[in-house]
Amino acid sequence: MELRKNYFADVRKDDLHEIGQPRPRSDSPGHVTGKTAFFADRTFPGMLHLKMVRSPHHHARIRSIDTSEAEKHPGVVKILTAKDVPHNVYTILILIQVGPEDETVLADGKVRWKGEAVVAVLAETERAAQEAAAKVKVDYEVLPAVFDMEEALKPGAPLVNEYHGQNYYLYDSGECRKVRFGDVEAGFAGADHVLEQSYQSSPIEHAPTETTGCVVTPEGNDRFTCYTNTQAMFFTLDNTSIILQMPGSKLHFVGGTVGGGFGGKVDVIVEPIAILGAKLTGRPVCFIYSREEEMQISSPRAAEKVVIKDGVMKDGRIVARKVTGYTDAGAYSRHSPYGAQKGAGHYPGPYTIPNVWIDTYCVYTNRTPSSAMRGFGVTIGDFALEVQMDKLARLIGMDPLEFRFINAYRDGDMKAHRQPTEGAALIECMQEASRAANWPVAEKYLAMSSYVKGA
Amino acid sequence: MAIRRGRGVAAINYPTGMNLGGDPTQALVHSTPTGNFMVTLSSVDLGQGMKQIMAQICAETIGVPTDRVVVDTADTDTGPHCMGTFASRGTHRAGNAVIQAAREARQVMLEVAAEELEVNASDLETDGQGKILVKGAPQKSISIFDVALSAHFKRGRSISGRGMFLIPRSYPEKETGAMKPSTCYAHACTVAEVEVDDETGEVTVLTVKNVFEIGRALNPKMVEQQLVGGSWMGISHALYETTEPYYPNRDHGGTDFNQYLMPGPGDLAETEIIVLERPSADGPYGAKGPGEMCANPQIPAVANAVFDAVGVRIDTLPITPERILRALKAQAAN
Amino acid sequence: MAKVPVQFTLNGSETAEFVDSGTTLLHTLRDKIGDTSPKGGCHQGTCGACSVIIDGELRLSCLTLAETCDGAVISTTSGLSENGILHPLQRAFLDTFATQCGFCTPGMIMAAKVLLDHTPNPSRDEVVEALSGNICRCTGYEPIIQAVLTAARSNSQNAA
Amino acid sequence: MALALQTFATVKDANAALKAQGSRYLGGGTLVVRAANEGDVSVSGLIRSTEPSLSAIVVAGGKVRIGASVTMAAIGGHPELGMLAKAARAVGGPAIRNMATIGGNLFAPAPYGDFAVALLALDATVSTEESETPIETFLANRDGSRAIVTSVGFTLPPQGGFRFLKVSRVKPKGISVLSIAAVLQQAPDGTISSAWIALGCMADRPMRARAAEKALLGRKLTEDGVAAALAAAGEGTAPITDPIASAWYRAEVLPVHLGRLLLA
Repeated sequence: MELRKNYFADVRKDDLHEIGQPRPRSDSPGHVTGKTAFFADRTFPGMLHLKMVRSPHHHARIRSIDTSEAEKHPGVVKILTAKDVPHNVYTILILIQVGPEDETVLADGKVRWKGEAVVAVLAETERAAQEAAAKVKVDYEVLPAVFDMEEALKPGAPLVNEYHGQNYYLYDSGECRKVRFGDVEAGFAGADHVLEQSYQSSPIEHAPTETTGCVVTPEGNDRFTCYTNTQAMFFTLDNTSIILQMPGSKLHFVGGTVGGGFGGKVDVIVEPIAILGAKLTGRPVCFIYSREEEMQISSPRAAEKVVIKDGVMKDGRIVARKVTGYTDAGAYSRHSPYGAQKGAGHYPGPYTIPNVWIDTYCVYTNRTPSSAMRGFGVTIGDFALEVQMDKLARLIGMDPLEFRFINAYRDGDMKAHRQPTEGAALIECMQEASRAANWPVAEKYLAMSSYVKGA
Repeated sequence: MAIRRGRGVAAINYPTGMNLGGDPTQALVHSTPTGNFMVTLSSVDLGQGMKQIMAQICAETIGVPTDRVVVDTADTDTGPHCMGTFASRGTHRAGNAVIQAAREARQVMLEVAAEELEVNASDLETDGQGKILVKGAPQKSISIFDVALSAHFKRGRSISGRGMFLIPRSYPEKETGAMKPSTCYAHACTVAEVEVDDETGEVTVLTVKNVFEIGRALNPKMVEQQLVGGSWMGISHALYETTEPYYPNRDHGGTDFNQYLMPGPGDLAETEIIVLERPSADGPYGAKGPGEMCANPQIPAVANAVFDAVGVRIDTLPITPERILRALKAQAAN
Repeated sequence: MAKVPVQFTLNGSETAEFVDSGTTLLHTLRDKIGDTSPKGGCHQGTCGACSVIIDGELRLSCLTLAETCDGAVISTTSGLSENGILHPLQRAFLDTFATQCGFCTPGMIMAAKVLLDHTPNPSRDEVVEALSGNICRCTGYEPIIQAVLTAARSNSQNAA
Repeated sequence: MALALQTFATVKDANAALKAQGSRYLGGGTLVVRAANEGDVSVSGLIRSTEPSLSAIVVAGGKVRIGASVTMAAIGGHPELGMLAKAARAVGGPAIRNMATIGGNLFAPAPYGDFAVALLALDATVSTEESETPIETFLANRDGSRAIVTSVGFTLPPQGGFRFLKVSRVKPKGISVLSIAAVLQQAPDGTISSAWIALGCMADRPMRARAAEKALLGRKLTEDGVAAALAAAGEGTAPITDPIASAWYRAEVLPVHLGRLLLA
């Protein structure tokens, strides 16, 4: 790695003692000796293992659940169903007033995706829990399912989630988050070329080497200590408090050493049910996702569809950009309404465009609920935007890097969401890339600066 | 058979912190009797190095070496609230909270030192090595060790501070979408060079040259860790990763590390990382959050390079050999 | 449930345990003996985080039954440093900043150790091959490859 | 039922114990222990045998016999089996190769079982206590096979006569897009006098590419010479679709990779 101190030297103080120094990491000695304590490195006598019975169907009504055989299985201590969960319907962002509550901790009457948690089995050993889980009988009436976002948005599509009432998240702005800036249709009308293209992704897994999980132990004083690899301690504690209708003062979360997160451990999935198990049995409980659960049950990065329509002039100026983004939330909200909204704030990318129209939708389908992942709301959008930029440059016969210089945002430029640009540095990154990659651009672009227009 | 070469570029920006703000983090700092400093948080270290960076930020602010600072984090019985580690917010939000707490603690430390040295606190400075000196008269000094002892056992003072950082929440205007998503943005430009086998659709990423602007590299080696790993993940997203390879069909999802594809140690692109620093107005020592941003620009850069190599556009991620081969066959048919 | 006696040498110490028949070595090491340096990342044999060295060979403790290790000599990362002095591999992982979350690190070090035990001056390709059964999600592998090459160099310098 | 392991000194006793319901033979553990870890509750008893012959490699008079418990690492490192090293090293990473056995590989479902592809091209025979079966027949019936495999035997092909290719998305260790093994004999004029070609991932288990074999006979290993074989390579295949690749992709690239293997 190379630090290029010549850029922005005028606005930076480099005479610090500790900041800017490559100090050794304080956690590394623990890592290389195997001494670092991850949550699963704690074990307690009498600890129970929790295994989940999951839906084999994408969408189904639950006619009945029979746990009688499983309860008799040797080693089984407790079996939990929806009725055991004090506040079974929840949504994690309710803490910041993003509702409605739309997801069940354990399925109640219905499953909405293949893999949804239905019954929790607590047993003396992992093996006993697996065997008992296989004995739980759930009678399902299979319902039509919808997997494609466009299909889901059509009238008459199967309704994925009754708590929403339609297959999209309803923002205060309506069916989508909107940004309106300038007159996009006038921009297209005046453009030399108009190009509309569609981009698509599929779900992506965080794939941390350590799977999601927690170990809970009752402290004997009506408090519960939960060793967890959550990415957000109080977020998890507070949601657990709501789900279990238990004062937060009864909960003690210990974590902060996590075997990779990447956004995959921001959901609140394992802790509430494990703590409930510990409460109802009085015994320590561990609930650790198997690798298969981590891959297919834990929330992935949402699949997205992005449609971009641009008006561009022969001289390289983009004069209008319309973006329609669709985020595939799967069956429940989790962080997807937030992610879709983040997209609305991110488009049209780091470019100054006078006419912009953005609609971002959060769509429900019968698949694994998606949620946070490194850059979500932006990552797939950037793929779409930057491939589109390449296409536009080639359309007008311009070098793709020079084309970006022409449109790059600079300090003071008004963004589509009506914030003036501050602290821009796109131009300097491109100048340095031009040099590093030996990708020559005209001298005038190398003379540009993010500081002031025209400089 | 032909191996065809191409290159592509992408430029991006990325907001630091939770979208639209409203995501607080708090920190507490106190000294021990012998002048070590404890930072208490509930922020989570996912492996990115939160604990180490908070120690360096605290040390810089107090004016002591980093090894005099211990970070105690992620215990809800002791640590004050943090919204969590996500949205490239950890360093920015928690760092600001630590600075505020450390400044308050430093002020008490200087006041105690001032009493001991019989000068005004405003006339004192730290040398960064564990001493407090009188400005302009460095022979007149006291160690932080002695100051802490004095505070605890003689003066009855608590060398401690509270820190809180909150960017007020922005509510988007319904019709226009006027809003403030973030207070600062990191930037990047990546050039990727690929080879495409036009008979199999297989892509080899030869080189990626990444330029990242991240505000301030608080610990350059740790920045490098994150940027190198992120660049790998970006390439991985571009060419390999999906839990549903036949999306929107739900079948054939991978359930292990053999089926869930990511580049192996034999697939690595020659990776160059260049870092620029334009300090952000509200970042801790100017830092922005590069953790997510660093995995983004490789995706379109690789996509554009594939087009440059073989003349087909793959607008669906991941850009698998199958998608390329289908596109090449369609191209040949036309 | 039948308990089975198992005896092996773990990091130089004679170790004896009664385990449930069918218990994996990983569970035995972690939950019975308390050596949590091998990590359970998949229990499938696909991540390498549980790697240990059995009789000089790299093995996956998640797929190895404890009772098949009777009489074996087993090494784990927790036993690598001697008298508080880090092994050259551990030192190199620190110096080259090759750890991030640290979950894969003990397994990586085991895989690297077997390589260096047999091939003190490996080529880059040999390092890549040696690490190929171990997943890392944070680093992009390059720092880990560099750490192993650095350790090999420091070994050969010490030997010279 | 908890999982229990029973160890027997002889294959005979192990075979008898295997008759119990829910019991499975434990080789290297990479298939069976994984299944148990993943919650396959149909496995309740594990049986293994420590009979020394299971771990023996015997090479004599151009004939090879490899005990079923021999690991991929042992084959890969054996001085007289150098030509097979590439196929043995195609299986898993180093730790897996120290565990995975040749016997287990015969049962590994596609996309696993790369070494079995090599054995099929070598026209191996698979032995149990009771019988000796041509590998092709063995593979066809493997789902119902209960008797412990004791060894695999084959004739060493002439120097340079064995070719192997595994195509993976992930390097150096990834599971197969497809694998190809070929044992070719050439007449003095360079024409192919005998061809055995086996394919992995082109069905749910290793299969012969008979049409391609036939099309190679009497032809030379030139671009023109192999063209007919490549055109026929897909005949009779039913490639798997999995997270790695679709059946369509596997079918499309099979002739490409077969061509590269033959012309290499």
